[in-house]
Amino acid sequence: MSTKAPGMLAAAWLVARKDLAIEFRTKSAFLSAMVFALISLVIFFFAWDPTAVGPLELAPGVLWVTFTFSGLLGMHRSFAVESQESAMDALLVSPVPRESIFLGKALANLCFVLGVQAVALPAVALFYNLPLGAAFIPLAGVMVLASIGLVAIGTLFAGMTANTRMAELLLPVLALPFFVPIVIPAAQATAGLIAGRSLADAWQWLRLLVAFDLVFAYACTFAFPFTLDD
Amino acid sequence: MSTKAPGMLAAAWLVARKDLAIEFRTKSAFLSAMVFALISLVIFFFAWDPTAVGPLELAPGVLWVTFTFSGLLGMHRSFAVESQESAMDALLVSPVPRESIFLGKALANLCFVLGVQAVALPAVALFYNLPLGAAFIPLAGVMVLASIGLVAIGTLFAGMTANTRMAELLLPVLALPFFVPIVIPAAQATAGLIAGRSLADAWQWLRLLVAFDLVFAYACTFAFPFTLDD
Amino acid sequence: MSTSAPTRRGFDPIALIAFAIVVTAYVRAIWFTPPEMTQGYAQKILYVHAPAAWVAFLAFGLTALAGAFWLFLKDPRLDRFAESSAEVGVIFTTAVLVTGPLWGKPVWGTWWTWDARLTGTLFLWFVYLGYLVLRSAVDEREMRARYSAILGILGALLIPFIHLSVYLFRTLHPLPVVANTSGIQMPPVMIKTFFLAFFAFTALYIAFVRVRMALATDRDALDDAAHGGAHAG
Amino acid sequence: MTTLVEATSLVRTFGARRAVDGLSFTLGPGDCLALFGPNGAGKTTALRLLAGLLKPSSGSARVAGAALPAVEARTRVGLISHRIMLYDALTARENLVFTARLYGLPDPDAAAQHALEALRVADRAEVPVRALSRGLQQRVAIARAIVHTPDVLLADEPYTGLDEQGGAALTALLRERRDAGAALIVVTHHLQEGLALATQAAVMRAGRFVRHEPAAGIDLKQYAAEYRDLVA
Amino acid sequence: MTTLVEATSLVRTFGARRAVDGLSFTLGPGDCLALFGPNGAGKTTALRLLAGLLKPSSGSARVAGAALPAVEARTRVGLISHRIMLYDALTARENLVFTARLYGLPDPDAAAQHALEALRVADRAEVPVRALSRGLQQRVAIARAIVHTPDVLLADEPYTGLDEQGGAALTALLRERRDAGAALIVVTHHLQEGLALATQAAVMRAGRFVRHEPAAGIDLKQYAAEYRDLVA
Ligand code: HEM
Ligand SMILES: Nc1ncnc2c1ncn2[C@@H]1O[C@H](COP(=O)(O)OP(=O)(O)OP(=O)(O)O)[C@@H](O)[C@H]1O
Ligand SMILES: Nc1ncnc2c1ncn2[C@@H]1O[C@H](COP(=O)(O)OP(=O)(O)OP(=O)(O)O)[C@@H](O)[C@H]1O
Ligand SMILES: [Mg+2]
Ligand SMILES: [Mg+2]
Repeated sequence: MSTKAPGMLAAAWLVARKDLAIEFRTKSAFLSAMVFALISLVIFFFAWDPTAVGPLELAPGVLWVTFTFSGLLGMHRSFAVESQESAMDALLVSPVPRESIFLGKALANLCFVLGVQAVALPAVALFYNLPLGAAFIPLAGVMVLASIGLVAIGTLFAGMTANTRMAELLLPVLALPFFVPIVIPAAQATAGLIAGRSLADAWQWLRLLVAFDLVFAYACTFAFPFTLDD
Repeated sequence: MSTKAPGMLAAAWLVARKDLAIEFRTKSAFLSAMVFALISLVIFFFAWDPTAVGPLELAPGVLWVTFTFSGLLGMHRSFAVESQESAMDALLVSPVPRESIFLGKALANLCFVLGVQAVALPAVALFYNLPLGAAFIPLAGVMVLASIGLVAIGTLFAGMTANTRMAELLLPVLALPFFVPIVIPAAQATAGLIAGRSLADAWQWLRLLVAFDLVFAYACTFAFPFTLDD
Repeated sequence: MSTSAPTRRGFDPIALIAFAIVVTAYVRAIWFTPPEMTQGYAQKILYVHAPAAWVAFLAFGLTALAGAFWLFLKDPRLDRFAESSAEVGVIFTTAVLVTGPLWGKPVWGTWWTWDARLTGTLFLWFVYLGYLVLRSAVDEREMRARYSAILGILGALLIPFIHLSVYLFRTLHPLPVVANTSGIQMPPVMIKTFFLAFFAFTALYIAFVRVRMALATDRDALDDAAHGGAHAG
Repeated sequence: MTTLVEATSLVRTFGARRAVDGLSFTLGPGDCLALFGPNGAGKTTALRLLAGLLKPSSGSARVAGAALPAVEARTRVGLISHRIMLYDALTARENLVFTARLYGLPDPDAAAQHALEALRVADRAEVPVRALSRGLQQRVAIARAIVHTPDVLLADEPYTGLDEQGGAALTALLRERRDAGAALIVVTHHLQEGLALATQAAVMRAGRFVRHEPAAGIDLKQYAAEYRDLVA
Repeated sequence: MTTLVEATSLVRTFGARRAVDGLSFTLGPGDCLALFGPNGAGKTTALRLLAGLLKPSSGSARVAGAALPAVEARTRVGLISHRIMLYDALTARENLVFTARLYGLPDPDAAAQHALEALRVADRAEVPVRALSRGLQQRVAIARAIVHTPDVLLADEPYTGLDEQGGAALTALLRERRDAGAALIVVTHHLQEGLALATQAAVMRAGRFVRHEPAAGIDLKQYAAEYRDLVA
């Protein structure tokens, strides 16, 4: 049959849509990610002594640690779903470019991570009595920038570890060191913003995030096909 | 053939040994659990602003949140390993009592959690410049007590969620609320101990932990068979 | 495949030479180089600490390079080199991380401080521990080589970012306890000893990697023979 | 004891679908039931009920005189299922020794070795199961199911993936078990394969036996023709 | 184009084990190769090499004129493997529509429906794949592999778990593909099943073809006897 295989971005979109469809098949997958994030926040809240540490100091750290761990969960899932009945093989024999698989998965993961953040941020503001107000838009920018880096790295390593016996453990071990240069600037920028400091103040951190995103989004997209060819 | 099925504890021991054997098949599973814990500690550190929050205030929370998350990973794994080729079915058709499966898994998980803690505690002491010294033995006691509760709850829910599509996400959602009454006393007792307060001071928290352990170790062991029969 | 039957054991000549240089360097460091004025004998740790750090960087750099070449040449020797170099690098980094605090306690009064360089070293150690864990988690030889090549390369990309972010982190909020690490002015005797120690450690690195590679070669060959390749790829 | 397997009005529903819909039959020592039926007929569900892996929605299953999932019953049942039920990180031998220990066999190593030899995989026993080909994995799965020489053996399409040698080893093993007084149920889509061993034959459709008779008088050709009409 | 499948000294090692050890053959339009061989012979590995899922250790595989894993080659290959390669949380139809989209078919829904009907699972198409019985899952897996009407179809024990109706549907489908000018490789342990369709027959052992010939003149009985000797 004379068919035309979809292009790189079209195929990526297909993969992302399929991943999200599976995610939302049980409407509760996303729900549980959010609940996970919320409960983590609560655990954090109670694990510290609020008389010793003020909420304003605690909040940025709590936010970013929560985002990091819930993000890891989501990314692990995104390849776990493929390997169960070797569905990944079906993607690999199809005419879809390898990069599309990566981009599609990364896109779905980005939606996932941003979705969780969209819920967790107001929750933190509520629990910790943060005055978000004006900081909201720049904060959203920080979250998007950081999420791109997190997702690029996380998706690549999730793909790599999916075929190993210890995926759940190995993924954080490999990915967390790479998350540090994301989490530090993100948490610092967040702290500055909620403390009401100026945007210019956050800028040096954001620059680092942007640089990281550029380098690793490319590097991971190019590296992904190498992880596959068996 | 006239065989005698092993007793409840003998069978539990068999299951635990098998789980640990799989875990250590590549000697690296445990290593990665430790590395995971170490990196989490450091990530926490960098997510906070250390000029605003002193290490002595940070340490107990960091410790217990790290234990909680790394423990969850280990417990998720312990049933994920069964469900891949339906190996759990083989356990269920065998004459092993259901409680033994639970106890065996819980025992293996306890080893895992305590092993991680044994590495993470000195690391926290080093990185956060904590003067452990005399607090060491009572701290170990707190960790064992809290781990029993964490493992009982975690193992039960890991078993329940293993057959669902969203095990990785559902497990934390179910387990974390139950972890709160463990983490709070544990973190409070830890804070007291490293601040050099007396053991008697920690006792009110420890009592809570002991009560929790007793109730939930029994409850989970008895509840486990009910989670199985399909 | 370029593996032969399990080969030579016994002492590697290069290891012997390296060992001799190390001994020379330390004899010189301990007896023939004067102690530093303010720090006293604690400063002798420098002759382990700094060269170990240098060799660790070298080792990780070569690991990344070997990985990059492996992706195109697929020569199993490159992978074995990357593995060996990473392992030796982790050992040397561990030496840095152990000698550093040992030195820091008398000099700074604290075991650890979150200074940019210290933290960077710690994360380097994490990245390459992860590298070794990844290697041990993948059975298939080809897949293992591929995965670790990629991780090695990404790790190399990561280092400047970790350095930058940690550096920025600290310059914004300098910790009062951080001592000045850069201002050690050394007399020429010390510098000569210092360079000898560097040379000694580099030789040691070469010797270690050689031994470790021979081990890897044997392991692959044994694996092939014993398991019919079940653990390999 | 004269009945080893006893199903009484066994029903199992999944939502609205009655996967097993009122099965009743008994098997005694030396009985081998060949169970045929189209895809989705409920054969696998029936076996899982008899193995105690599923609880019946109504009705009851007794094996070796005890109601499932009693330990006495489980000690004496063996199940070969669609899934291999092995730990793929462990070797074939490790899997079998573990199973033998679970059943409390006096000499687990010998039992494992014996089962591996019966299935002709002893020479690949030191390799992680994941590195075996499908047919070899199936052999190990069968070895696991019979390592404790069960009195009741439930085999769900056990010939899947086996080559001629493996199939012959399995047939010999099933025959040996049957002649030693065990009760067998063998699910298969190959009438000939099933009837070769069977003392009874049954056809399942939409959760029920639509035909059940002694195998002795069955003529393969005719049975095949009638089967085709029955399930069409 | 006259060759659709071309293997040239194909070798794939797993460590020291040479799972495929120097395979060379070509298939043209309308060729159907029945591939037999004992467990562990390397049949699955050979198909995975031809599908581009494994890289050869040496030698090369070309499909539809392009070296794997080129996109042009992959567009025209279909693979039925030991695993069902489906998302078990999605329904059969969702799986097929997704696949059809991946191949850029002009009307994914129609293609999915057509494939489902060819395998007779259209009536169970709205159920998550995990809730289907094994045979029904296998049907969906086959439908997935042929939804883009591949020019090269690699089928690894495709009859696994299928009942008579499913088997007949598969045979009809394979025959239709072959007659339409596709090249097929069918791996099976049932000589009769394989030879019914084949234009060529090959026996694999320890990674090589130990016998390879046109299927036309083959007498089943004799072939079976010789096969037994060959692989013993
Ligand atoms: C606590 C853990 C420590 C770690 C992880 C650490 C790490 C490192 C590293 C990575 C280097 C090589 C850097 C380079 O060449 O640019 C280095 C060099 C050096 N370190 Fe440390 N260090 C630690 C503690 C100390 C202490 C306590 C002192 C002494 C006060 C010290 C003094 C030096 C000196 C003098 C050099 C060589 C000079 C140079 O290259 O700048 N270090 N250390
Ligand atoms: N977990 C489940 N959830 C919902 N429906 C199920 C489930 N398991 C089985 N079914 C349905 O029950 C019916 C019987 O399934 P079963 O697996 O017993 O069939 P089978 O006779 O073994 O078929 P096959 O020959 O294909 O293996 C099928 O229609 C199937 O779709
Ligand atoms: N991932 C792997 N790692 C190591 N060895 C493997 C791997 N995959 C296959 N093998 C080995 O390669 C050989 C060929 O396996 P393959 O699956 O190709 O056999 P097959 O002919 O398909 O057998 P079957 O009829 O049992 O399906 C076997 O000995 C198998 O153990
Ligand atoms: Mg079935
Ligand atoms: Mg095969």
